Amino acid sequence: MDLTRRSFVKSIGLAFGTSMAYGLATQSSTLAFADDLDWRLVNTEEFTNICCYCSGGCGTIVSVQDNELINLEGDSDHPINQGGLCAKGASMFQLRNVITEETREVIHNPNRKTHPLVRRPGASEWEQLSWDQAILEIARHVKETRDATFVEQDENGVTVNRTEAIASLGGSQQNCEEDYLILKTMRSLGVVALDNQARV
Amino acid sequence: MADYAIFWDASKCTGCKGCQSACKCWNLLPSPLGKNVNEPTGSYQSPLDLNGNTRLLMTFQENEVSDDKKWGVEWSIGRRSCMHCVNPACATVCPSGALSVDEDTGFVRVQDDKCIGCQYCSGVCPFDVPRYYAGGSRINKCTACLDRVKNGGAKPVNGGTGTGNPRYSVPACVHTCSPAALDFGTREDMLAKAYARVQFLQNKPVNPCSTASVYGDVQLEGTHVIMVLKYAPETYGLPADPKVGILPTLTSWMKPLAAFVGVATIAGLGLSYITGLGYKRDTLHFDPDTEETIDMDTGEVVCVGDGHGHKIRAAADAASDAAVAAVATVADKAQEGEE
Amino acid sequence: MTKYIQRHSRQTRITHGVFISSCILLAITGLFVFVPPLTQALPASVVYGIRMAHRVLAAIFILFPIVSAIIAPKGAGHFFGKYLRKWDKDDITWLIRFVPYMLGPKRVHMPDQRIVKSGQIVADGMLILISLVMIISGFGLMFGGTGLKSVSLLFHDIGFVALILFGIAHIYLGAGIFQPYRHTVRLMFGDGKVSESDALYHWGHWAREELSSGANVVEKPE
Amino acid sequence: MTGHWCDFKNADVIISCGSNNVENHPESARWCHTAVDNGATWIVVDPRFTRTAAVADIYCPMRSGTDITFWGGMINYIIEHDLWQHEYVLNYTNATYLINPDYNFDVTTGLFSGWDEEHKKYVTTTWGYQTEETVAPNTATGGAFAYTLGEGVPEFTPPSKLVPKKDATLSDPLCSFNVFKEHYSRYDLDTVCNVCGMDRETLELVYATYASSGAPEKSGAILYALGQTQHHYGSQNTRIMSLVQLLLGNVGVAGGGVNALRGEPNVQGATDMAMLVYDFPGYLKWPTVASHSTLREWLEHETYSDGYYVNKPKFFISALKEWFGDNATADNDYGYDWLPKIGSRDYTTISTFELIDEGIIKGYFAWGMNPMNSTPNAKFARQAMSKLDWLVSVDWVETATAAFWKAPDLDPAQIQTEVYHLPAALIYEKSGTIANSGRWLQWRYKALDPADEALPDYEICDRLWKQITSLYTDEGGACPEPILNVKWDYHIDGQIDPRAVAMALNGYKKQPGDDGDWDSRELLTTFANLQANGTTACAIWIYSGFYGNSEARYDPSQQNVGKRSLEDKGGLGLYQEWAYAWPVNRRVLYNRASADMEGKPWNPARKVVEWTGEKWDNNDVPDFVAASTAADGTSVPVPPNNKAFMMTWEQNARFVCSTMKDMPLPEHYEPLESPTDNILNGRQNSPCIMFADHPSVQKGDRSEFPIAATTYSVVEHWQTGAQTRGCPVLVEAMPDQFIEMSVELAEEKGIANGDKVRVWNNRGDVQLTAFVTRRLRPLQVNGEVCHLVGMIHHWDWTGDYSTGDTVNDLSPNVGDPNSYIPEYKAFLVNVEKI
Repeated sequence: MDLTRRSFVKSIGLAFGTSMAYGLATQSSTLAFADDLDWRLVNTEEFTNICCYCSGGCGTIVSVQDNELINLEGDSDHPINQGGLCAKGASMFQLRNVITEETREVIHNPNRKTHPLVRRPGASEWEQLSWDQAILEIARHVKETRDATFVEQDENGVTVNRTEAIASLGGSQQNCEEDYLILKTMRSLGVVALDNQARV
Repeated sequence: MADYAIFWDASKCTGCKGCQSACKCWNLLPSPLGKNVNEPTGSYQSPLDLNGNTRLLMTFQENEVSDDKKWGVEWSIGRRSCMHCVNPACATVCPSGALSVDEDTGFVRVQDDKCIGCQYCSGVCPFDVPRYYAGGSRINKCTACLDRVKNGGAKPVNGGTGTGNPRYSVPACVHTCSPAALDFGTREDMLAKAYARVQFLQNKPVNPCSTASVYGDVQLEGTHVIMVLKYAPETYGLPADPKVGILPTLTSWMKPLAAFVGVATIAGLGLSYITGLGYKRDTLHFDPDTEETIDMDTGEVVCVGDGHGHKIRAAADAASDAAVAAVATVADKAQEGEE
Repeated sequence: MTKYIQRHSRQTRITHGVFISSCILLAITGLFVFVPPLTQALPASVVYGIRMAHRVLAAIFILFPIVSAIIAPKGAGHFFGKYLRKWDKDDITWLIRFVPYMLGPKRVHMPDQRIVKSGQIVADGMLILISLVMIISGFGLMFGGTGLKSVSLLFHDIGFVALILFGIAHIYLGAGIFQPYRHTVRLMFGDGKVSESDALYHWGHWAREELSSGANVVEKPE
Repeated sequence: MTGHWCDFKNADVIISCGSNNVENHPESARWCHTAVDNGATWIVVDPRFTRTAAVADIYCPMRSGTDITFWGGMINYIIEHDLWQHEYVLNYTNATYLINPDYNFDVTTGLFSGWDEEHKKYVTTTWGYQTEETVAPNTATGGAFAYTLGEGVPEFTPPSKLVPKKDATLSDPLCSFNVFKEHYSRYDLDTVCNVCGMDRETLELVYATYASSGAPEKSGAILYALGQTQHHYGSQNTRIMSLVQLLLGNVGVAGGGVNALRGEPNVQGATDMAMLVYDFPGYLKWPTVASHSTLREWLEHETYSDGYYVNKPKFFISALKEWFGDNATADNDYGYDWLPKIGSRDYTTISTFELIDEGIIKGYFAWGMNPMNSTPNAKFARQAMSKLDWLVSVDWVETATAAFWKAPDLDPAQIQTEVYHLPAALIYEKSGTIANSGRWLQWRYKALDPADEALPDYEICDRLWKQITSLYTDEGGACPEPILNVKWDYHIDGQIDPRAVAMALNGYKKQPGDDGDWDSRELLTTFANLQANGTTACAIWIYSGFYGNSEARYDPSQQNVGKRSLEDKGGLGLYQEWAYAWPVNRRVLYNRASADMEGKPWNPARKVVEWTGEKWDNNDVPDFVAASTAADGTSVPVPPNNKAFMMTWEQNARFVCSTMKDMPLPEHYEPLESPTDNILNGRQNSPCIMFADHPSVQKGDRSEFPIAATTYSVVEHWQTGAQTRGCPVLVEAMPDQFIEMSVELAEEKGIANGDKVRVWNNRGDVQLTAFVTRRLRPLQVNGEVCHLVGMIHHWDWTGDYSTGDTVNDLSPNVGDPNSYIPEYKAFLVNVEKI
């Protein structure tokens, strides 16, 4: 298993060329340039991904160094977009990182909320809580609601095994594998009110 | 060295602003982070003009036309950024060397750490492009992503040859252009592409565009941004006949003038020095009592009194008294003011 | 024993020294800005250093004379007051003869002069004027909008050209490189005293008045 | 999409109708431009002169909501001018089939035959065919249903085929084609102009230009999006485009197709994966009480009598096997009864808010979705939302849904809902498969760890599932069997892993007792290997083969989904070796129709498939039976026939059809709120309009709200704006929500460009910035001036950088009976300067 995991990681690198080697190969010429020609993508690793906006399926290349995002742009090898990305796609970098106005520093986008939060009934602010606590509380809610509303057979005696009291919405932002897990979770709980963004 | 150019085709540009966005993301240029601080513009264009953090901007202008078949409107979607003049006025006046013509490509390079924030370039640019970035006291304008163009490693996009290097070899805006309205290659190739495109647009069987033209070939002796326009240049915010003002010319004369004046002065003084060599002056002495000025080497009395038949003492006293009185008054007033 | 007249106070000499040092350094640092190829050859950090030095020097250039004038308002008044005198026939004659004199000091004889020569009024006046132009246009460059900047730039450049002309001429004469002006360097860079003979040669009228009053006259061994 | 993005370049005519594609699918511009460079003409039909119109060749305005009239007029024009493709229509469609003699459309009442006034729905039998003969299912060896007799296959009776009567001469007026022709004869040019509001000259130019693609060697592509679908007859809008394409022979060819430009990155995948009330993965049906109370009933109801769907039971049983693993056996109907059955109530998005309001729904999960912004009548929806007991929002940012209690018109102290925000990983912070609009499955590689505590959705789901199952294991509860019998083995090295799920989606040979063993299973390479006897497991049959390389099962780059070769056999931009297009890597659906009855391509330069006289020589994977297996096991080529649409039981495409709930042929009705009367028939709205009688709809009248409104997106923002309003560069590029209006309307209302205006109707009241533009002009509709305004809808009260009012407070919560899509695109408002 270990071996295959490693080869998995390696293949990502091989498939699209880690710019590590590239960085080393071009280091000498890079140094020859003045400051404004400094190359930002030295010693970065590159991964392909697909844009998160419309369903064009445009390819992107994500450049990473020390587990931080350095650059994101269109994949010029991709047959559909050939490197192109629209205003939204070209700004996917900013979903994670933004640039400060005063000092032009790269920081994590403060608009993103990266901790589990809860709003208690009647409260006017969020509270932070741990993942374990959040999952436990949600599982409790699910179980209580399901147990209170679960119907095994309808009025005609047909086995229906459903709860109408829980709804699940979404799926178009997730990957297919995630959709399957969400679908399976919800349907197995007996959820019938399951829908996604197909209409918005 | 070769001469490169960015190609932009208004007939393909959809105004998606991918370039505007990619420019900022690649060059790490900030956008306002405050809440609701961007003013609504009443247009698809935003911000309304280039600024210290915006090097590239899509412009939108609606033109009313009489042809009803076209729904009475032409929509000029333009690209506003540095045109990278073949003879850039900005680089001529730039006092610090921050703006210069890159010899490998012909683009107007920006070394913004050399910029002294003088903004002379802003004053002379016929396209009103360079903007001041107050946060760093520096000028901000399109660099043609020379970092990518000169370092980049891979394949070009949109049919152009790029610089022949592999990936990232074209500016970020060109790379991201979804409708392939932007391209990058040698200026010669891009010009040929532009003229061919204009031919195509003018002769299309459906919706021919008789007003299509190439911009950037003859204007200002040429630019390194070659544009294909569908409508009149003014509708894209471009001057039909861009001109560099008189100031850069005058300013450019100053350097040779300074050199000439410097050399002439030194030469004149040199001549003076030579003629003055060996000059020897007799020692003079003044006898206050007789008021005679005497050449001590010859013993000759050179002059008596002030040489104009006046006594010296009386005049001197009067003059110095007056001077002292005047100064004292001024000084007193100054002190009063301070208190 | 030779008589000397005390022409410039120590404060005047220090003020002048600092002022012209900053002026020369401003010209040099400015030259790097004026001639872009010089800067292009330098690393950015050096250019930045030069640019900052130019600003610091400009501050000294402007502030030092002002501070000096505040410390000694009387002396400042005296210093500038002497340029505001009436002109007489000798002054005109001196100016007319100036160029021939520069090229033939042995043959051309100059008329006696008062505390400052008419030529000095013109030359020093020009230097003061150029300084003002440089200061004002400098402020224009630093704080003006793009339009003002362009105009300021032109004036800063013109000022620089004028400075080359008058500055070098001033050094040539003031430093006593010109043969007849030997020893004048000590007036600003020495003890501020002028010998009786030199004083009578350069500023005849003034020298005789000083020697008559004797207030500023000292005698020193040869 | 029946084709794919790169295929647009092969078109001779492109028509963007109901799609502002260069803005909302910017990458399409490259391919449309390429077509135009090659000589194509690009038409835009839209209520507004959009950025797409700015780059296209012909612009034709139309009133929002009148698409069926526009297309109906085109059908009439094509038939009148005999521009339709005869060989294609007569052979590959049901043109010659005879329709039930009781079929009727009554223009005065606007009703088709079969209307049941009591239940407010159609009985669709009169829309069907006359039957020639009934053929019993063939269960003999080699027959289509032979497999049903195998061991382990659940017992059910396969359907008999009702062979329809046909008239190849088209002389019978009940021929599907004649009924169709007759139906659209009312849609003449002047009527169309009157209803839609364009001028006749432009309309004729558009019709003539587009109809030119009816020449056999020409292809025309229709690009559409939500402009077509978001109407209460949106499904019929899409259907009528299909009819036009069939008439012109544009389905199945390169550069043709009915191309739905889908709006969300993985809406295709989510739809494939059945994240919809009535769907089961792979476009199968989720069990309902009405038609599927038992497994047997499901199989009998869903299995087709002919065509590829004779195999449906194989797909369904394999999916159940994957769902429940070893717990699914032939004896327990493969766990079928554990699946929840849908009753008579509807649960689609619009309905959920009614159900919350009624207290039926108490808990709510929003997975990367933001209904508080995007749902129609959003004001009603957020008031309903406060009645929930609990709400979980899984997202990158604080959406309006997560923060509904912060809405300006709600008081948090009065809201007892417990709300959780769970931070999700960004797309480049996790791995997985995504399906684009062209059905290409592509792998996303994780580039870096999620920021702070964010987690991928799959991990959040896994944690939640484990917690729930452990509660049920420890404490018991209501009917724990459906939960505890689920196979949940998607872990590699003890960690939840999308690669394990990918293998489950792809399918594998199932050995008893091998649940959780991903190391040795034999992955399937095609759904042709699926069995209905429990020996194969496959979560979604259409994906089978996308991740089928057993040699490198943990390496996505060695799977079909990870392919990155730019080889393009045939030069049509099919890129067969790039990623994987479901099904079976087919790039152009219905590609049999790209060739004539002899199997020769209509256009040799655009060969997709070709019969050489001996065998099929293809550039794409054939979408028809190209070979059969002989008794000795060898593959024998099947010569060309007319079965070009093998996913229907007829194996032909349909003009008149009986499978839609609301109409056998698309007919024009006005939007719920319309500025004018329906002049094409006697009924204002479709009789099957959904939810119109809900009190929350508060229908507005044109006397009070005389201005027609529509909503749309801009390229700078996306959907509810939760993501894009979080990107400073996009906020800067489009900082505020606007309403576009004509110069004429602005003058009438005293509004100047850039003014703040109030827009309101019975449902809501919002403030927007006015864009006064020449790109919108008043239309002449039924002899009267009709003003139209358009609004973007990407704002709400959340986000650090830009906030605004919620435009969906205005849109009506009524919908389409087939797809339940809301009518966002046409309603009434009034406007005034603030």
